Amino acid sequence: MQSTPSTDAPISRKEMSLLVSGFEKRLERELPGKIGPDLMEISIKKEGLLAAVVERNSILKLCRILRDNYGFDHLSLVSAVDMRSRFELVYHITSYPNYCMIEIKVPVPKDDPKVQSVSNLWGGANWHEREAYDMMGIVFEGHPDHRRILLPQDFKYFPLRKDFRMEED
Amino acid sequence: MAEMWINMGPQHPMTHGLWNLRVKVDGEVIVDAMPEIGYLHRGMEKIFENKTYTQIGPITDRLCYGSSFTWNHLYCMTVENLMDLEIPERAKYIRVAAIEIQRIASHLMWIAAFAADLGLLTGFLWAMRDREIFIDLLQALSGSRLTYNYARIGGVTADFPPDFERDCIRAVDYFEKKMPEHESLYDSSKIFHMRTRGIGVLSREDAINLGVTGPTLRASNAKLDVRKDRPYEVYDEIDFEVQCHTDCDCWGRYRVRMNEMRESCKIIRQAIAKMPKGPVRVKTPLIGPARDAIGVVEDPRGEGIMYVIGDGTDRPYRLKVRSPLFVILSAAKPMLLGYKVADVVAIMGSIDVCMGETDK
Amino acid sequence: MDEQTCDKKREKVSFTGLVMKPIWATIVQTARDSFGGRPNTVLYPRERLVLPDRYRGKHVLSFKRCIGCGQCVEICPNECMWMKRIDDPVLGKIERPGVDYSRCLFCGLCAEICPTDALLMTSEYELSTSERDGMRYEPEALRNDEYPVKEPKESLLIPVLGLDKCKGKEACVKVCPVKCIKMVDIDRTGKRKPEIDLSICIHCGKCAEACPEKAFGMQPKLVVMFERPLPLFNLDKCTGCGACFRACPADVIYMMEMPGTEKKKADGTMTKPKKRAVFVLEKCIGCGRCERACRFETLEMVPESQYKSAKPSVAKGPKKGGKKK
Amino acid sequence: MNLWDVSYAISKFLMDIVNFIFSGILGLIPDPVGSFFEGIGSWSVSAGVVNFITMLLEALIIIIVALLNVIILIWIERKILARIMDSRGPFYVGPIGFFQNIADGAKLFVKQIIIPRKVDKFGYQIAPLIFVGSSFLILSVIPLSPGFAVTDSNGLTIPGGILFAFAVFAIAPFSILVAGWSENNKYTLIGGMRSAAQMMSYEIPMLLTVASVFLLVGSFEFSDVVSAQQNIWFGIPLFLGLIVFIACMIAEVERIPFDLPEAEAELVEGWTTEYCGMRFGFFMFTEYMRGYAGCGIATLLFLGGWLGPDFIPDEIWFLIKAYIVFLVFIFIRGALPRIRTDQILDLGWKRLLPLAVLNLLIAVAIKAAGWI
Repeated sequence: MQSTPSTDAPISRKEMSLLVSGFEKRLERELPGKIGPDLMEISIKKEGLLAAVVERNSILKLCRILRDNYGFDHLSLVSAVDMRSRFELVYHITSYPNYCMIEIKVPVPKDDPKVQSVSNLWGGANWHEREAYDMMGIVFEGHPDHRRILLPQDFKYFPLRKDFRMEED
Repeated sequence: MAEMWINMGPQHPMTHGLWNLRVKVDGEVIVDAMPEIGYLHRGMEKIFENKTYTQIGPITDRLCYGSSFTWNHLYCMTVENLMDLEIPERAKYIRVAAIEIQRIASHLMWIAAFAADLGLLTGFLWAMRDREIFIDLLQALSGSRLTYNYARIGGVTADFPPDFERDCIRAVDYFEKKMPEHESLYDSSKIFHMRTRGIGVLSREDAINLGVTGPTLRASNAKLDVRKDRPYEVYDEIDFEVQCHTDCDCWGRYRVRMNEMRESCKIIRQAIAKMPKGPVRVKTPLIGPARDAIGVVEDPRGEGIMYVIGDGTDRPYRLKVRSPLFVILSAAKPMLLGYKVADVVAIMGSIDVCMGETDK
Repeated sequence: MDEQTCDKKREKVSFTGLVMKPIWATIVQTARDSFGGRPNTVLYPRERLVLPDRYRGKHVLSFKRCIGCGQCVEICPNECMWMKRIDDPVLGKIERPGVDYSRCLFCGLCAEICPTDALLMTSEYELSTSERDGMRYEPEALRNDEYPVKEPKESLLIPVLGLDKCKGKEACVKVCPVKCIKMVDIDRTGKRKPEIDLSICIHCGKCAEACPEKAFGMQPKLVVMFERPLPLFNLDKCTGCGACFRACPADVIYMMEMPGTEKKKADGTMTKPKKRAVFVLEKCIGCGRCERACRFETLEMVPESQYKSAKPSVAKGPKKGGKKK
Repeated sequence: MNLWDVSYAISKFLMDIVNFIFSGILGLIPDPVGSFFEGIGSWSVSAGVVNFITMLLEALIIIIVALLNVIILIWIERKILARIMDSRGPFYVGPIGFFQNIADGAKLFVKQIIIPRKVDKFGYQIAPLIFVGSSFLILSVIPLSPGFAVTDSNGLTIPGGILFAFAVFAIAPFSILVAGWSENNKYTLIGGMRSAAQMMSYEIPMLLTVASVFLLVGSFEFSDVVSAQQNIWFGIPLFLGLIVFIACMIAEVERIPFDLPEAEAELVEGWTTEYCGMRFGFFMFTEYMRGYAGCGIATLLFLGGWLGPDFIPDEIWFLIKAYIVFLVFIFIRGALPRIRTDQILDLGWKRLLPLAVLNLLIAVAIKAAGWI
């Protein structure tokens, strides 16, 4: 367990970077053992940014471990990408105590775009996942309020898919 | 009176921009709230996929009318990360100065809107008057009053105009002198205290779990600031304090923003003093490589993120925008429950709503 | 900690703070406005704000400086500009851009990319009209040849080769102090031309002095901070039609005869030799008009940074960059 | 020289003309009935008719003066508020923007009058009438000076004028509730409810402070109250009462910081949301009229009314004092944000009511000690 940053004891930039690099290495070392073969790839992209690829069945498990054991307490961003042959969900999760961000890519097949929702772990994921559904049509199982968010509820298409063409004028 | 749903918005004075807050009231007490957005959706992310990297620049300005330069800068920074472009040192300092000027302007617009929400039109006009000074600075710098389009991939458009440093310092001096005058309208007004103290409480744990960022998070007793934690540009060379407040309510948000403006003044002074001479721009590359990159900044409203995926052409394959308000608005319900209808304006005003970035 | 104590102090409101302190602040402001100065308002139709030089308002176009390259039209994010063909009594048949202000973003990219500082932005901002068509400004309406350039782009004097005069005597190569000039063969013409590496060039102008034919002239070239694509030429496909030569706004392209390509006509006379296009890329502004003019897919626009390593593709795939899909 | 005399002279003159027309000119026409026209002529100059016309004229004059005052007050408010906010206020219409209000009124007049389909038409149409009518009635008892007051032929004002004024003041919440209810809109409903709750809770401390004045004077007449202040204005011994009264009056006339019923940030335009055109204009105008009436009452009760050195006429003294009270209203509006509903009731019941009682006790003590 990581300690939460106390508001009155500022950490100097140098100490912080030491802390960060150690934390990243630890994460890279420990995570594959905890998740198993579903964690297809993990690497340090740069200081304070890890990249991982995980099977969609294990995303909830990975997220739970990250949140509970490693202090990843802030889900920054969930972006859905249409990679033409498949969808890809990219989670950016920040750890406030460790000044670290992890980028988790989850491939999702196009014919069955379903992923487990993480909005029970982080309340902030709620609208991100709704937006991913709205724009890309990825269904999140276990989402508390699974509706469209930006577009009208009766909209038929998923506009950020690559096969949705913009109207030429 | 039985419980009833009230639509606050999309056409309502409480909503800064177009959105709908449906609140269920029992008498005047809110028992349920349902924010609905999307009225201003312009399909920005789809537009980004169909424009070249250079053309996207001016469009990112339109993400937020309150702090357009931050978004423009965030976009340029993200694409520079993508292209591995090292920008000149002077450009970084200029960007920091401009971001902080923009932050003051944005916070001033917030205090203006907040005051107008609470029925204090004087505060609105005073804040707008002083905002004008910073807008003028940015106008002299970039040539436009609202959508600056000043950052470019590879630096900034142009160097400081003549005498700009002097004008900057003068504006900051003037503003620091005016700050107590602004505060006398709010700090020493009992009614303002009554309207903001203990209203819209969001605990530290809730705020972090709900993904709330920026001044709203810092008012919830969390000393977290991207500028300090994960410094970008040259923020690691600048000495400033992260402002936080222990009250977790509207009052805390107000105090955090006021103190942040003071810190911004400090940062502007330092950036101008430390600024080296040199070029301000390198050539903007035409194509981006086929990989992904992320840029994180501290927007005046929270943590702004852009995530870009290139595919080796001159257009991004995907450009995802994380707008802080999008997430903060999703936390509206926990903030609102149990308070009165009249508190809706105070609570929603205190998080600095900007629909442009929320609906994208 | 200082701010913290300040905040603590602020949190206590005294009895006078109930109404008196804010009211006192407003009274001070009123007195200051009424006796010590004037209100902050600008009485708009009577007074105007002073606008900075960089203000991005309505465009102004110098017909003389404009070369009609159309890069402004291409870079416009909102597609609000178009090129119009004009028959000018002095300048002849030219193409100049017009702006539709009902779509314009006033982002200033068009003025920034202009390679000759011909398109500028003025501080005129009163553009409202009662009709929708009134927002469409034809190039003639934007024309102002006398408008001064307030913040001219940085310009470099570069040696520009007039290929028609060059006889390949290599005087320039010998005289160059940084050895940035080297002679390259022009395929199938039997001639050579000097090529300048502008990244090394120190703009000394010695080559221009040394050239016996006065083929080199030192000409200013504005530095545009956007990387532009350069045309990559595939000689195998070139038919020598000269479309690119006519399309080029910057006089980069020369048509040269290729000896040995003459054919015998039926009546026994020899045809003229086939021509090919030759590019003097120092002057090139990367507008891509040659590529669009070419009907034989001879040209491919390649970004400057990749130009040296790029090879003309034999079977062209989907075009990359430069042109809209 | 007083209002009655002037009006009487005018009405007498008018009725003489009528008499001349009927008896003098039409009387020449041969008349089968007898002296029919002459009868009408002589009836028109009879005391009853002339008195009746005189009263109408009095009302007209009072209203015209009040309207002029209100226009000036609005203009002052806009100018001063603009100065508080570091801007100019109305500027282009008339000399330093003086006719801006008239231009705004003209604009409201020519607007289309829309009645939403789902409103309760009777309530929707009757509410402005009640609101405007009751507010104009207040003016009938407010004297600008001993001469400039509505009197009957004997020079007597309405008995119990102060009571009448407050009674009429209290009609408005009813009309606001009717308006808010009949507009069939959630915002207006909440606005109407708030207005009713607020006005009811503020009536009590206000009337208690007024009671302290009654206690000192022993009369319900404005003229008696003012003449009792010859030596000292009641605002000085009863300073607490003056503060409470002004706070309550701001709440009664629904100005910032107590303008909850029309809190534009949360309730759009409160109980006037669905009104448009001149109906809305009347509401707005009447708000200011009530403000003027409130200032007048405060002046009469606590600031010595028209009393003042002789070099300025009594009426002008009254107006100067009323304007100064209004200036206080303006600065309070410029400096304070809006209070919340529960807080306003809290303030009324828990703060102002005890203060008003305390003020009453002070008045009792003063009376018992015989200082006044």
